Amino acid sequence: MADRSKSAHPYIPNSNPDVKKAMLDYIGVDSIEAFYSDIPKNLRVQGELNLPDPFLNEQDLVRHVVGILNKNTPQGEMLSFLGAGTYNHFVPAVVDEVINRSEFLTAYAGDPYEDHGRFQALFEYESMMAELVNMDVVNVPTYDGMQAAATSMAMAERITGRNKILVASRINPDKLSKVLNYNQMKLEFVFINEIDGQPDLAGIEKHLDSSCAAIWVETPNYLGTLCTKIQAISEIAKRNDSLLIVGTDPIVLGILESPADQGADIIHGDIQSLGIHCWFGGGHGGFIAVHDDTKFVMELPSRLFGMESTSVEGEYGFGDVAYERTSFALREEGKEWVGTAAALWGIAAGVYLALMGADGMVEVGQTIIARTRYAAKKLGTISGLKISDSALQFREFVVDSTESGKNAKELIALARKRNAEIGVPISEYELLVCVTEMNTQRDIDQLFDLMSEIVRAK
Amino acid sequence: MADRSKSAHPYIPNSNPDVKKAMLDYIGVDSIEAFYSDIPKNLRVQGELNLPDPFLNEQDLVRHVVGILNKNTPQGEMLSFLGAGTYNHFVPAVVDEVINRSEFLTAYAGDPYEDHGRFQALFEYESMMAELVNMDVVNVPTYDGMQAAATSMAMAERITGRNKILVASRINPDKLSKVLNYNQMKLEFVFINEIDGQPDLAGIEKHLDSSCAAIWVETPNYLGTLCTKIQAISEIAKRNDSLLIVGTDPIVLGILESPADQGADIIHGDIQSLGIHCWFGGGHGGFIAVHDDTKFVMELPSRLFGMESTSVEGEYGFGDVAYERTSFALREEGKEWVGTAAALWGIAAGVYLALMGADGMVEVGQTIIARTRYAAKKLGTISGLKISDSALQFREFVVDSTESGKNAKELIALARKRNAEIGVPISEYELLVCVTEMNTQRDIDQLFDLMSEIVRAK
Amino acid sequence: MALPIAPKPLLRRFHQARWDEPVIFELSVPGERGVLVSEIEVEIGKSISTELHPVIARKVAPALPQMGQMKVLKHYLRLSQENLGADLNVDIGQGTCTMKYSPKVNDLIIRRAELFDLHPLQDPDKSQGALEIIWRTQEILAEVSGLDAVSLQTSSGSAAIWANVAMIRAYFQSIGEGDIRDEIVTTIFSHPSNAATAKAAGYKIITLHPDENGYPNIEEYKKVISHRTAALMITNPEDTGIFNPHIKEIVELFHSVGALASYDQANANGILGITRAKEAGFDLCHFNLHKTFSTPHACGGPGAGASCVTAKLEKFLPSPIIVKQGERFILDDDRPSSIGKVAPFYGVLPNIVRAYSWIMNLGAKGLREVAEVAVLNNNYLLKNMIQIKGATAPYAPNRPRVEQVRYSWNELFEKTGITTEEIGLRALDFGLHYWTSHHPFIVPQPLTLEPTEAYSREELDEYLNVLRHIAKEAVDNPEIIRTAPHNQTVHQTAHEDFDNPERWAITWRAYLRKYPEVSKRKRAKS
Amino acid sequence: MALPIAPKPLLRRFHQARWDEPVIFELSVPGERGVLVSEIEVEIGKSISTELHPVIARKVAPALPQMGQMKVLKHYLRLSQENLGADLNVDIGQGTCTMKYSPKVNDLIIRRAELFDLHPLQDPDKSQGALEIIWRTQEILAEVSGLDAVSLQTSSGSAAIWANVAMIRAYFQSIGEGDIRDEIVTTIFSHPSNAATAKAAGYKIITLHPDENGYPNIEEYKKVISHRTAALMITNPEDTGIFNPHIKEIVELFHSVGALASYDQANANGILGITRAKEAGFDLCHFNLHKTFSTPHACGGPGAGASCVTAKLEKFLPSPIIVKQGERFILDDDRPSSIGKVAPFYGVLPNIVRAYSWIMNLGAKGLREVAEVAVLNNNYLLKNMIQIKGATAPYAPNRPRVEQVRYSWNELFEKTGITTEEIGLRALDFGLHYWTSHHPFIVPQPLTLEPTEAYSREELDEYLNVLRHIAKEAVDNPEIIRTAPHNQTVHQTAHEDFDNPERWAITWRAYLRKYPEVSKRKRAKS
Ligand SMILES: Cc1ncc(COP(=O)(O)O)c(C=O)c1O
Ligand SMILES: Cc1ncc(COP(=O)(O)O)c(C=O)c1O
Repeated sequence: MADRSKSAHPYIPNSNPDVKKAMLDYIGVDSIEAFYSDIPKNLRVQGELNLPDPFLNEQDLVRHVVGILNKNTPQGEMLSFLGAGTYNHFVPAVVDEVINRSEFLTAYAGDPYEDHGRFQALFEYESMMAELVNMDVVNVPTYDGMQAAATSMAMAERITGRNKILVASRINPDKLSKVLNYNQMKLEFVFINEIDGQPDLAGIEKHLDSSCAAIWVETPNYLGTLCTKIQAISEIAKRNDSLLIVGTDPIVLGILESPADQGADIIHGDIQSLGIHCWFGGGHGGFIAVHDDTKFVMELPSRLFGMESTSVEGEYGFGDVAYERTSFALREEGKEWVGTAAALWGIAAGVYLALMGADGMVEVGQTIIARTRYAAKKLGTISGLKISDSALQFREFVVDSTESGKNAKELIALARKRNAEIGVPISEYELLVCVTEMNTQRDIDQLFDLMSEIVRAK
Repeated sequence: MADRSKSAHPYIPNSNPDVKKAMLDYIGVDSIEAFYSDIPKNLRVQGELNLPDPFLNEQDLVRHVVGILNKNTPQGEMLSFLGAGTYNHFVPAVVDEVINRSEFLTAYAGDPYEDHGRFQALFEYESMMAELVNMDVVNVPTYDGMQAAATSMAMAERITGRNKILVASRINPDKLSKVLNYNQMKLEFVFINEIDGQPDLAGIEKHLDSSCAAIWVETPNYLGTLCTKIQAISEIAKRNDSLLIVGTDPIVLGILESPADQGADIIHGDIQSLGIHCWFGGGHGGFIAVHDDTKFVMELPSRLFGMESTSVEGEYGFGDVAYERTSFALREEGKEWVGTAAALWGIAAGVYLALMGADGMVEVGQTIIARTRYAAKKLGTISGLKISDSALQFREFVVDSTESGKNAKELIALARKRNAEIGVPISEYELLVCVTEMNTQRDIDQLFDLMSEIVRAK
Repeated sequence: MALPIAPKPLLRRFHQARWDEPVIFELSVPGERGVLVSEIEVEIGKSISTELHPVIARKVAPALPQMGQMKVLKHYLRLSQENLGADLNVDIGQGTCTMKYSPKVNDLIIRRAELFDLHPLQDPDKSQGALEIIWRTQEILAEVSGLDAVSLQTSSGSAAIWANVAMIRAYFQSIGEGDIRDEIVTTIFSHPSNAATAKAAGYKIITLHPDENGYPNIEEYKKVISHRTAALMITNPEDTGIFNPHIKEIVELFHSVGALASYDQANANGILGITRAKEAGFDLCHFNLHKTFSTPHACGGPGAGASCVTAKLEKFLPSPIIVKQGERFILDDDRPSSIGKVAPFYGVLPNIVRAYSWIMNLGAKGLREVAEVAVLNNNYLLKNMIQIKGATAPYAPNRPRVEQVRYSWNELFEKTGITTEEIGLRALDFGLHYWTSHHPFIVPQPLTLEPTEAYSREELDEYLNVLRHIAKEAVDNPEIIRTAPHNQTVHQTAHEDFDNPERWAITWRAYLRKYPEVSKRKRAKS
Repeated sequence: MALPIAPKPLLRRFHQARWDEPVIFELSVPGERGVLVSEIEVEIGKSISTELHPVIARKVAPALPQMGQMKVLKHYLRLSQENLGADLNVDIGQGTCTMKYSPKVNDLIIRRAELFDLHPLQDPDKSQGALEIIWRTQEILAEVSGLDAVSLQTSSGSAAIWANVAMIRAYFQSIGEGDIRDEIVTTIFSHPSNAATAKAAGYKIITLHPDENGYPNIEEYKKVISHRTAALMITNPEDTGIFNPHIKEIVELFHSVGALASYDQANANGILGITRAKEAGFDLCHFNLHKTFSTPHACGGPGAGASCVTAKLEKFLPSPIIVKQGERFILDDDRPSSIGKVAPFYGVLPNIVRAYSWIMNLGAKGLREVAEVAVLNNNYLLKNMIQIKGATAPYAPNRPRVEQVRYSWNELFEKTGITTEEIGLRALDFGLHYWTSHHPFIVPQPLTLEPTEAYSREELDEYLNVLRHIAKEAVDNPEIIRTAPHNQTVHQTAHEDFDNPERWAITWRAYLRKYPEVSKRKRAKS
């Protein structure tokens, strides 16, 4: 009965031959080839692309793709203590509900009228982030925390006209790779080793000079250590008219004083912790916060959504603030560039912060601190492992296995055999262990048992 | 810092003590107890209910419930040929997207104004079902096909004023249980055994008398056999002023002539096949279709959404047709009763039919026929198994294992050890095997191998 | 126009999405496809015919719409925006229906193959998780009702009431009184399904009316009970929100003539952990998981019903029941006295899991908090409502109410001619749903508000402000009410045709048939 | 009012949802909670302090809103209804952005723990499925571009262009020409990100302007290239939809001076399977998976970028790359010439999986069908558009266009004073998005339409009907255009404050700080 070959493809309504014919007739050409007449023959692909056979119907497609994905094992089905850039925090269901709404998921670049919702949601995101950092300006998210860091440095160069950054904290090497490559033509980076996990004030002073655009501190740093010296560094920076740039993770800001209140001029970080799943490392967004100071605001490349009145009293309108900064308006004369970035993750983070509220952000910080400290303390009792003081650790800490005689890779291999991920190797004998609110006491106790066992294993 | 005991519950905003106090003050009472003053002490629960400890936060709750659910193995992870009332058909993603929209999922009983969408979607469902059955009236779905069958019989009693139903097809025993219990005070059921899977016309004639309200035929019947005698039975029924009630599964109607075109007066069935997942048997909805004849329409208990004009030209309005039939309007004087039923599944089935279109419904019928016949043919070659002629089978057929010496339960047990469900036992040596478009040739070939093996197994 | 922005007015300036969508058939274009079907494999195609017996083969394919996938999606998304939904509404105007928050986490939990892709007849060893949750939910609801055994097989409240009636009937048949006991007593403020299901089961219905307290005087019951009485079927608090304090006495009265008593607890929201079927002596009760226990209303189902009974009636429960044996959960189908199947298999699993999750997030304390705050919210509304000129709360003056109140706008109507229906249509202009209560209108110009625990004080105030405003408009500017809705998807809908068999159109095909000028127009266009 | 219903008018009577929602902070009520946090276990609580060092402990909790869960949900659901979304729109007015159908099945496929709950550093043996899909997608895009190697690390088109610039830079550094080659050539109708990323990488930008054919004469290129030229960065077809037939010659010209050529294929929708970077000799190109390959635009990201290079440049690709070794997929990070990380880990996995699924549903034939129908749709629009009085398609008269056209309303503007922005606001009243193209407006009063393959003829006609109507209104009733939008969520928005540092308000706290009267009012209210 049904001739299956004549079906239009479900995604291409006009692929039905009768419709095509009618449209061609209307246009007055014989074939679609006519529209390609500007493409010379020697530029044409010969024959068909060499691609795998497709799964034309949805049922077979699902079976194929899900079949591949099922080769993965999610963290939820193992014991996992992995961090180092992507973190396994809890994502409330409402967050996913909101960002999976067709209206948000598929919108793009509408005006502040038909996309009022997107503008308001992102203005609210900016505003809630601003409360966390205690600064008046936060961007619509850029790609990720790495880009936010890179751009923060570039902003410092433009703001100060200077070309040197003092790197005072230990930085995630991936992030550093990005920042250095990004800024290689304009900035020189000077690394000042930490002392006991804290920036070396004397070292900073030593390298400070009039070419110093900014001092870059991270709290927590790559190893999870919170920085107690921001205020002091800020004073040093100020004396030298350098900026203080602080990288952080917003999930700590329920319990950590904002670096802005300790003198930071630019704060940047990644919002993945705020309601975004791990996605194999593909769920990141970057924030940059500054004070409401034109000198700073005008150097932000990202879009900034602001509030405005409308012709109707009491109606909230929204729109782009200082659009003329951007590459959309000015091409290469704009600030870096702007384009598709990470707006939906920004909405997710906004929903997350609204759900958590002040109390939630305080509590999640406390829970993480408590469990991190508990884990560090327990693991520290295993002979052969050494954990430095965990008083300033947030979510991550380092386990040194030198004394056990087993290096990090060996331990990881042993643990993986037991369906556990115990951490990320950061040197031959050092493991970075990550504990979030997702790791309950029971999980940590299991980690303890497992580590005890594999440290001893022959 | 945060005092976690003072938090309002996330689902109960006014559970915050300060708000409660303010509201009590406003009302002018001391405590919530005051509102219960009508409930005598001897009716009060003493102490707290004895319930399991809750998981107060979402993270722990998810871990708990998902932990239990993960003890299940979905059909997708086994080889499965189960039917007998619930069928594993493909559900296009768009169906789930639509019915999971907050607006549809959480709406209830709004007016045809603010719930215009629900009314239109269900009107469209009725209308698309009507095309399948070629009848002008279809109800907003009732609970399930079992209820639809039961109500069809009750309608026949009310329409004809007679009290006997001739059951001419083999009926799913669960459905039969429901129908008999439902109608026990008003109807007597006379069973006329099928001959070779088809109704016994002579037997029908024999039992026909002036008390006969209706003849009940199913196509496919419980065993998957399509009925070729509907037209003939309809003539018999007509001669006796009895009604012809036909049960069917709408997924066959792309390729099967509608029973209405062969004389059926009432058609009923279950819509689970049309875009609704199996849900462990919890995804059913019932349809009843009749011609646009007051005598019939006024006996339907379900809601019927109809189209209407509005005060604006060209605007489609909707509303309840013949509302005064219902128990909402008339309590016990209404037709049976109406209430929460299966509206969302009706929307799902509507989306499914719109996606499939005419071609899709024809194709899915053909694919099922082809694979059913292929499976029957292959299994028939296994010595020890007998399959009757599959020419009239749709989706299900019976495998008789008598000659193999193994009974149905033994075969099932052996198959389950190999992660396969080979069918539903319907007698000691008979298995009802179900093949849908979800069972590809590869699956069927695997079934063949497995059956060959277990039939031989010691 | 410049910052700052003026304060917002008291009432929300609402407009519902309006897409002016055609009926789906009008979007059809021949040849378009929404989804393709798994193809017959070449090898099968070669050897197997797909032809049906010519007597039954369909000659003309069904005239379903033909549409690209995005067009189908777009059409339904637009329709969805034209649907209010409890998630978007301050849904306190649908009294008796316990509109509350259906937590999204529960929706998320159920959307997994480990639930939606289970077959009811698969190896119980591979569905232990599903069976465990059914069993746990049964246990919990037994405790919440105080009764002994529970079936979750039905998919709605009325169906659960039906199951209860069927058990009552089976019980009397089992003791040889099936033919004698043919009457069931209910009250006019008990939900209509009590009367309607009992009637469908073959009973005569006796309906009692309230006195000034809002419920029938106990003497009325005495007048109607006898050896012919099968059961009392009653809601309490009734639809008025008034709790009948004599309920235990009344139940005992029925027991004294050998009758049973069945308690409609569809809506137990105001009394969770406060009072139960057990304390009042009931033999049966039912719950709606889609009301009290938060599963979403789904445009009118599927819901999920729970039928709870005392040990005496346990053997009549629908089959199978789920029992725990050691650490395993099994399906017990070997129950000769059972009323059999009332619905397919084991009930609406997604809703059972949702309800289970909801309860397990709250626990005993939380359920009680639900009840208390629901009642607090309701009495807060009551206090405000009776101050609105033209609104009253009939019966039991100055008494508190439990979870809802049936109000009357009769005073307003007498003064202005504005009816409760008209008020309802006007409320829509502010984005609020408003329901005029069940027929028959014993309370004149009724409105039943049930705020549940899910709404904040600010939301209750928003609803009250709109009603205050409309009550004022009824005096000052009744025309704006009479021509409402103004800000809705559609405008005032005619309704005469709905009751005229010659003219009604229940399906698109019937519409085209009855109004051939439309088909002609459509043909002319294409 | 009675059946039948009159025909609908030509233009949709649309109104967008309007909820008049407050800003979320205004919904806060002290003590409300949206979600509770996993509690510290009693045993941990006993032994472990949660105090932070006093120097850094936060003293005042952040002033986030406090809201019940349903209130949060409701607020955002309402905002979502106030957002148009490609799923609800005939989204052909956002030229250059390839708005198409993002199939729901792909969204469904990605929403599983086997994808969202993977950690990038977990055992690769336990993420073989993810790695396999990345690898397969790399392979497919290599074939689609004709180039040799692909990285999917970036999350947008511009970021992929950035990666390409960074590789160009690394390449010249590796051959010792890093300091000499400091110029990059682009065209004004190439996407602004080509110029902007190159500038950010330290290059001087030379921008060529078109002649009457819509692209720069090849002689213009000859004038600007030299040993200082690092690369050509060009879109083709450019934003005008005009394909530059001399592209191979131009690329060869750049090669002849030792420069590279990089092809912006963000939008390859009209030429899939027709022509590729390879055939024209490009060294690099990039794709936007969120355009051509259908991943949803997500309100402006995350997208996903693909950077494709020839074998010569492969070693510069971002690290790691995914390679197949036997039957296993491994992460290769040991690549000393690599530009390193441009983004975290391996790219936006959900989008890579979506794009993979989309391609695997179409195959080679399907991709070509996409291109052909996109081009058909575009030329159908073109044929209609140029018949509208006041609209023109500048450049290359009577030539076909590929996937989009940049139109001009300049004639209409000159006659009526109505601008393209004003037309855009009026189009909103009919539920259609309309975008006025990138600054700077080389084409006066521009509008870029790109219909893609996703829209049916009826939908294209709907859009055209609206534009025809507005063009007519511009003459007959310009006031209705100037005061638009009328049927939208909000009304005409002021904009002066957006460019005034003293007055702009980028966050709620800044608003309250700059306009203390608002805070005062709010305090007074509560
Ligand atoms: C008290 C009462 N009983 C029974 C019902 C019927 O429930 P359902 O609509 O699920 O059939 C309702 C619902 O309105 C109710 O409120
Ligand atoms: C041709 C072209 N190149 C580059 C881009 C930039 O892509 P994205 O927005 O992902 O950065 C776009 C998107 O508008 C484009 O159309």
